[in-house]
Amino acid sequence: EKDLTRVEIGNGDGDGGDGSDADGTIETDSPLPDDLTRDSLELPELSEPELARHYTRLSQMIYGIDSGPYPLGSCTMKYNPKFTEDVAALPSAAVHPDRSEASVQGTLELMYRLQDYLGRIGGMDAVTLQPPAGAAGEFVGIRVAAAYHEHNGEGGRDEVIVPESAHGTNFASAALGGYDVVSLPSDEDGRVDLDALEAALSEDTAALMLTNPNTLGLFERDIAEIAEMVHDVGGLLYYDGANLNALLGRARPGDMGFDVMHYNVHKTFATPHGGGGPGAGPVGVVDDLAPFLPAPRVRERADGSKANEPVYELFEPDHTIGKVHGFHGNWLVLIKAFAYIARLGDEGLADASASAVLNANYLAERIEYDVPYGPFHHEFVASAGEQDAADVAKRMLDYGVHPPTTKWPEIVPEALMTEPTEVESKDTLDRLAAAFNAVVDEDGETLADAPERTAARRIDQTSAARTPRLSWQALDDES
Amino acid sequence: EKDLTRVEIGNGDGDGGDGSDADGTIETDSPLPDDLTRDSLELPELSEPELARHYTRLSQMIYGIDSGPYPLGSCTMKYNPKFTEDVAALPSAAVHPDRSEASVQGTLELMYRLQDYLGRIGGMDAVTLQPPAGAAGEFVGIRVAAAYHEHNGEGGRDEVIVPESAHGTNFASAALGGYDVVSLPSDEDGRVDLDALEAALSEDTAALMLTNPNTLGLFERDIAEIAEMVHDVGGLLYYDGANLNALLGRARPGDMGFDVMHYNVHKTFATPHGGGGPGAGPVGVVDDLAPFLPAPRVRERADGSKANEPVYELFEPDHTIGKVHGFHGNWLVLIKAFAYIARLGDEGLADASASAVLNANYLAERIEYDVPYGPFHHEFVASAGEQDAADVAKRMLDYGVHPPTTKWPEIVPEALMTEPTEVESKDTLDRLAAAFNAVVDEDGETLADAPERTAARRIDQTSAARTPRLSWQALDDES
Amino acid sequence: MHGSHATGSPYAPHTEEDRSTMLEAVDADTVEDLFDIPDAVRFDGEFDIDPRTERETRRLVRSILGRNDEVTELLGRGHYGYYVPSLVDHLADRSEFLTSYTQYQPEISQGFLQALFEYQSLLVELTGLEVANCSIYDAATALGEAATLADRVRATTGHRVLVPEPTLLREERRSTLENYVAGTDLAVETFPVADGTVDLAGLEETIDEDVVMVYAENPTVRGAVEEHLAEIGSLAEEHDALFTLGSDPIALSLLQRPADVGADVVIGDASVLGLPTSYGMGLGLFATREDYLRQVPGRLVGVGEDATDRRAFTLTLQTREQHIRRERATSNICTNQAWVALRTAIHAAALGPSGMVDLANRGVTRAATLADRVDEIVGVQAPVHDRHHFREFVARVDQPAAAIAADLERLGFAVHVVGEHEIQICVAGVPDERLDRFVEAVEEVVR
Amino acid sequence: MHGSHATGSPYAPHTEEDRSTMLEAVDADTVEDLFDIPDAVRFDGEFDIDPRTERETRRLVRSILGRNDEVTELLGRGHYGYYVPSLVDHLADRSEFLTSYTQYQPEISQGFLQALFEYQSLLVELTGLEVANCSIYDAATALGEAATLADRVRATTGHRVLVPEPTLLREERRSTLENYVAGTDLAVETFPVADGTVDLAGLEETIDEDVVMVYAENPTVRGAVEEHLAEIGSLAEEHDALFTLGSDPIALSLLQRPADVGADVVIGDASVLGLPTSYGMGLGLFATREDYLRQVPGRLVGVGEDATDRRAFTLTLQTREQHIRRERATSNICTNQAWVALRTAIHAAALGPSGMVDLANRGVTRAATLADRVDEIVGVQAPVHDRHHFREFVARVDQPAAAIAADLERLGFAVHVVGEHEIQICVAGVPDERLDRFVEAVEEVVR
Repeated sequence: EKDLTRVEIGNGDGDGGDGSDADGTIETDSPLPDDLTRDSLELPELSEPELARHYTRLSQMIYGIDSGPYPLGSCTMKYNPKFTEDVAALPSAAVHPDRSEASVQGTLELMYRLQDYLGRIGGMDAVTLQPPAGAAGEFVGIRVAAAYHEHNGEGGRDEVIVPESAHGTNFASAALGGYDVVSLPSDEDGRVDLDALEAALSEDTAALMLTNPNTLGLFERDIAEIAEMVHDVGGLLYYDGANLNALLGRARPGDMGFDVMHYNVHKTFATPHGGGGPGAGPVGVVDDLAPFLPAPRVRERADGSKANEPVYELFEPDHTIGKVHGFHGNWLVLIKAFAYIARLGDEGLADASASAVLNANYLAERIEYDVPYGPFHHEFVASAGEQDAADVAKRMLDYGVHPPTTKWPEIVPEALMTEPTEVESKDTLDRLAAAFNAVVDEDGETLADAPERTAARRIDQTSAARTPRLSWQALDDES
Repeated sequence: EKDLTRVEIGNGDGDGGDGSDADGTIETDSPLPDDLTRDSLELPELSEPELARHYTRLSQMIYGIDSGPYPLGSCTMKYNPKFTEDVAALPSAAVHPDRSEASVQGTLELMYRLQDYLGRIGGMDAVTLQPPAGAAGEFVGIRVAAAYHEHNGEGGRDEVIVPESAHGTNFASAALGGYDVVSLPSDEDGRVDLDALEAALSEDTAALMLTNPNTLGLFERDIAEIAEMVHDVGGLLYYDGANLNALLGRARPGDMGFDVMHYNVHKTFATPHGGGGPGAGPVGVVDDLAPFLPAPRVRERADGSKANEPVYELFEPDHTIGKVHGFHGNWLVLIKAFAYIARLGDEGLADASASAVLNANYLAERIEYDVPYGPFHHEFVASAGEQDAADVAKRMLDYGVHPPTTKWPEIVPEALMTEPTEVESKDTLDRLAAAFNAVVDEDGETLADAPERTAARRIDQTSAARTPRLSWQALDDES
Repeated sequence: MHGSHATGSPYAPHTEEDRSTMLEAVDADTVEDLFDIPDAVRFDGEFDIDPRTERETRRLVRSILGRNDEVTELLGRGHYGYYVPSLVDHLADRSEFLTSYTQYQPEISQGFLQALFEYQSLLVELTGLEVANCSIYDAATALGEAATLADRVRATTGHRVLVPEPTLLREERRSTLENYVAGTDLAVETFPVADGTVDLAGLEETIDEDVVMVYAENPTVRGAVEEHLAEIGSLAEEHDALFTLGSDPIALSLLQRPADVGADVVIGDASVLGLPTSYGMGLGLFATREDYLRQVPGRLVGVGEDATDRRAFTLTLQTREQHIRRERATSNICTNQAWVALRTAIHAAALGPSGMVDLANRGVTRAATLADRVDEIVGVQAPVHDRHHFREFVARVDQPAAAIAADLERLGFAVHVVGEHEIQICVAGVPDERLDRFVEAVEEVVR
Repeated sequence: MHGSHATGSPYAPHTEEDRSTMLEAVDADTVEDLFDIPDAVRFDGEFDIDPRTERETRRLVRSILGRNDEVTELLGRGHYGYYVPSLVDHLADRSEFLTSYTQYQPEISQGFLQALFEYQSLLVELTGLEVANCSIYDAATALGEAATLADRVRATTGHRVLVPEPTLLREERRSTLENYVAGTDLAVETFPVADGTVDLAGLEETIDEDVVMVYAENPTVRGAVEEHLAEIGSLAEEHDALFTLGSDPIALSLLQRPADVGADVVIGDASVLGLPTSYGMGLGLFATREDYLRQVPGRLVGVGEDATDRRAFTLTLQTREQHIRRERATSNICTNQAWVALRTAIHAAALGPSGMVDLANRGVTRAATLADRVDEIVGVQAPVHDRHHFREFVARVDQPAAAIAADLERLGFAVHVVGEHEIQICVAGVPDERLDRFVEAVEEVVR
């Protein structure tokens, strides 16, 4: 499986070749003295054809969005348009982050335009593109809120309220920011319990983090009142952008009273998930919070244009929290998001949400599992009832589809959190529903044995975690 | 499987929109009068995500060179370097064939350089890049030979001699050129039978077509004598480039006395086979034949250079046979071939042949099937003996490898014509040998039932040919 | 890139150790010992081709091709630069498609076979003919193959192949056709044309029982829509000649269906969908009537059943082909343009039928609009022909056409010179704002 | 592109008929009826973003990015432009890799899990530490995570995090670190540096029992090879502080192995392999000792068995993570840089160990050679530091550095300005002939 080549590193005479890439020689004798180098390096040495086969084979053991439906609730696994890869691969996109502003006007312009697009879509006044993922965006929001309160002499606020059905990152991001997390229960309709909120809010409240529609796919109808309540105690309202795909062109966080939000471009704006990133989590804020955003941001230069083209520059917001990434975030991902938005425009974006909502409702109607609550927007949470939701998911693999997110939110027992997105056709939805409906009647043993038609069978997580083997080296040590 | 959309084509008011690609409307009302248009068009209408899945799924049902070894004798299925795709995709490569010569100097320079490379590699004086495939190259060779003889007042020569073990295209190309094909038997060592050749040669001989090493992988040791014999009767010697991968840097057709040859760039120079093309079959000739090559060719302009760069131009050889392709052949394929040669250089090309020959010999040694003749160069032909070679091939599929070419050349009973190429590692060759050796002991029934582990099982060719159904429409008509 | 083999082929994997082991196994001291080449024909020189790193090679090609000028091409005449959706590249570049061989082992090639089957089906719908092969090299060679097919299927002893006069048939197609029929008794002759299309009366005078095939194109190479296809078809039929029609998938999406006008064979370049401009690289479209099925050149994908009676795709009727029939094959073609056919099929699928019809209609409208606009310029008359035009048209210029074209090229626009005072202009793939700038450029150069 | 949906999302497939059927099924008249949004917060405005065709969008982006000047970048300082083999793009762009989700269903994700497992194994060999996660965002955030890990694993009540003075730590990393520790009791403080590396005596004076972590880099951001790593490690150990070392996979291929110098954590940017320059987009490398396994941030791929006892890969120890542990997770990270890690793994595999060592050695040799050459120019002294250099070095210029850099930029070369009279020059990824021209350019601008 691994044919390791051990390269010994010696200390040569120090002239070390002429540095040409093409002289056809390999230097393993180092111009550095021995005490500054390692002794050897031992790794596989394979030819290009062998590598091509290795990774091609690995790719064949992965289910991607081009393999079939991928209805992971809250993940918005929508089709990733191929052309966005092409624009991100343009040679002109490959620039070093320390280039002078004058020489990367193209990059700055694209960033400026994307800031602007996102601001319009979210109803926000200022946007930073720096956070490299959704959770990083949350953390920026938390840090911005903290800096804002501090600036206003309210640094004592030490609580962030998070609904119990929220993404785990909300809790973790607030905690990373140093806040105590106050968990907020849902009401019987699956929405924010206003009485509980009232009870949770206080002068200690730094912020309430919400997503809307919430993780049940329900719109928080009382959002205006919620915003007022939070603002009344001096808190800020944070919008988790994970579910923004439900609202494009129909409602904007800024209009609902949110002060700060992040966008998941790898969800709403169709940049690929890449097996777990890179994503990007730009953050938008209302004017009051803009001075606290991370530095640098991009703006058009006030002192006019060059050759009739506007000139862009980086600037540091007055009370910036500083940086949350070594450079400018996941630039190549941002290009793809910009291209997606520019391609769809108002009508395309609005249609994306419309189709996503229609698809979720249609699928909810078609499946035989119980689907509590409603009406739904982009997703719904079915209950596996007496079945184990994780087993249901494994069994769905046998029917050739990707299963929904399971066991979360816990408000629904044995949750099957399902978000088909707008890209699925009616035929595919019917096929997906058929998979749900095939499993609904199956017995526990069948489910526990699933999957049986996949390359790997059910993997024992417990034993894998009990004896962690996290590298080839660890496996070799065993044998 | 097909959800057909029928688009009715009417005759609109004739203004037909503003021609913008972006106005978001679709015109099916034509500005043309009804009598110039068809009534309707009925084809599948799928979204981009659906198409991505369709073709991704299809790709998963194909064995490519990145899937594993592909030892098809005479096909030289070597690894296709990825970077050659990038250079062929350069925007600057996308030019129209009717561009002025001055504005496509880059294209002309690349063609000129490739002509030059190929000339050096084959030992030929002049090269045309026009033939779009190996068989097209053969046809050019035949036509050039005909034109040459005609020009010399020897148009009466009406025979082309082809060894019985030759590729089918040799026979067909000669026949397409209007020649009678004289089949030449092999001697007991698997090489050209000089007596038979002597008998076949006459004043009617226009040419002898040979490949060297021949399809058994054997070098025609008497090639100098063969050339002399052919030339003595006034015939020309044609080199089929299919097996050139065996000789790079070790021997050149031009030095052996060949007058005209084609190069299979999709074999020797690693351009991808693409499931059956596009290939390219440049043709090289000695000086005497150069005036007859297809038009246009590329040359450096005699009247000097522009800004220190040479200037290239197209020209028509004096007695050109004209054209064998509407434009300049498979241009994008030629770029890949150029890049491959430029990457490898002398040493790389020589090593490719060395490794290809070593691999063939090693594999021949490792397999338990009888391998008559020898010594081998890049390929060998094993005999399946009592087994049916085609069945052996089907059974090898079950062992996860691609089988060799079968039942040809007929000189070896139940031939397994095997060419591993230089890209296979020793490990892969051992695995391939193991597949051969697993099959060698299996019984006829097992073989006849093979393959059993593939997506499709053995396909009944006879019934498919008896009732040809060559389109979805034909299938629909049946049902 | 691959460390230890930097001095050999970067794509050959052997380490020195492997090589020794293998040499030992074959009982040889060195690899050179394996080469059974007499000294007299051994090559001990050098090619003088320097090896390069991958990066250097990429830079070399980029630098060479960088000498091509960036020009807006208003060029057509059989090769077009329609926009190819990114999807086509990404799907067709999957290595399973790109690197596989011809589907002689159908059990592990079902995906490619299905794609080619769908390509054939596309052509069946477009042409209305029952049989389409899964590719010829290009339109010119397809025309050659059509003539040899006509020669084979024609019962009589006719030997004339009629094609349009040079103004309506590219010299390259004619020349390729001549080469294809050089080994037969066929002779290529012309019939007259008039105002950018076939001169029907002239054809009627030219045709006789000795004609085996009549060839015409729609649209014609000068961009005119042929108005008398059915009459041409009837004339051919009356004289027992095959009617071969040249076209392409975009034109066929809108213009008269070949089967409806009596076409026996349709040829053309299908890569108008699927490829960008590529210096003439193409995809020969070849469709014909079921009657001639067993005389078709090239590969055919058919449907059969596997051992479990499930539907499966396979190359079929291979006994027509060179690897079996040798000198009696229907063609010498072996490697064809399969991967381009795949690209064409994907591009067509990406457009869908409404997209294809729309693209065709826009070609008509935009050409007409552009002709009107340049016609308004003093010193230019367009279109020259009193015909409907598809995607391109000929304009008359008062000044010498070559000079006008050279001036336009300096301004960044390429057009065809098709007569001393004629240029030809094609709108395919040219964005609207470029057309606007082109009109300005024409105004400037004729001033 | 997709005909009948040209006015909606081009990636949403419904025909009008589908839409009607589906609406009927959900008992709604229009899609708008499904939106349960109170009027008060309904948005009935427009974004004013025009839709574009795919082609127009590509041209738009190309046109915007076309405003970037083409410059030879002699830039480094934590982000490098090594050549990425074409193989990396072609394999990583396979849609199964690119479009899949995090591997929460390992049974259908074995390929990606194995690739990440191999990435972890690469880092284990490079660092000599037992545990590597399968990515953090970048080096700066990895540094932040290292500090919070130090905070968690340190038994005592220490609160000081020691980092180098600003000349040897990029402000961006320092600032990101400050944000990561803002919610803790940790305070970031500096220790002195001397001649481009750590001032060991100064560090000794600064460190005490209150220190939880010492951070140093090798090579330093000014390109110097740190000569006292083992001593730094010992100092940290003596004071019960973690030693966190910043580096990258190419440097680690050659320079001292972190485990050998007492490093407890290694962070850095691994995308030095796998990505071209990408305006700072990175791949946070994070490796540590097995002792701290259960405090590691981010995802880990482990090996387990499936129900048939065959080896299988899976995400493991997920109870550390936010989706299970919520506010008590080891990090808030969820989406990370998995696909970049894949690219890094492929690039490393393409180089192989000898290729990696060679690349590293060339970085040393070529930097030294270039320093010698510019040092010969009157008005330039290089390198400033009397150290071995890795891939980059600082040069002193007599004239103001900003002016020199601006002049060089006009000649097509970008360098860093790192002091009033200091520029920094990096050879990584710059072909030799460009370096020749760079030397000429320096000669010209200092004249």
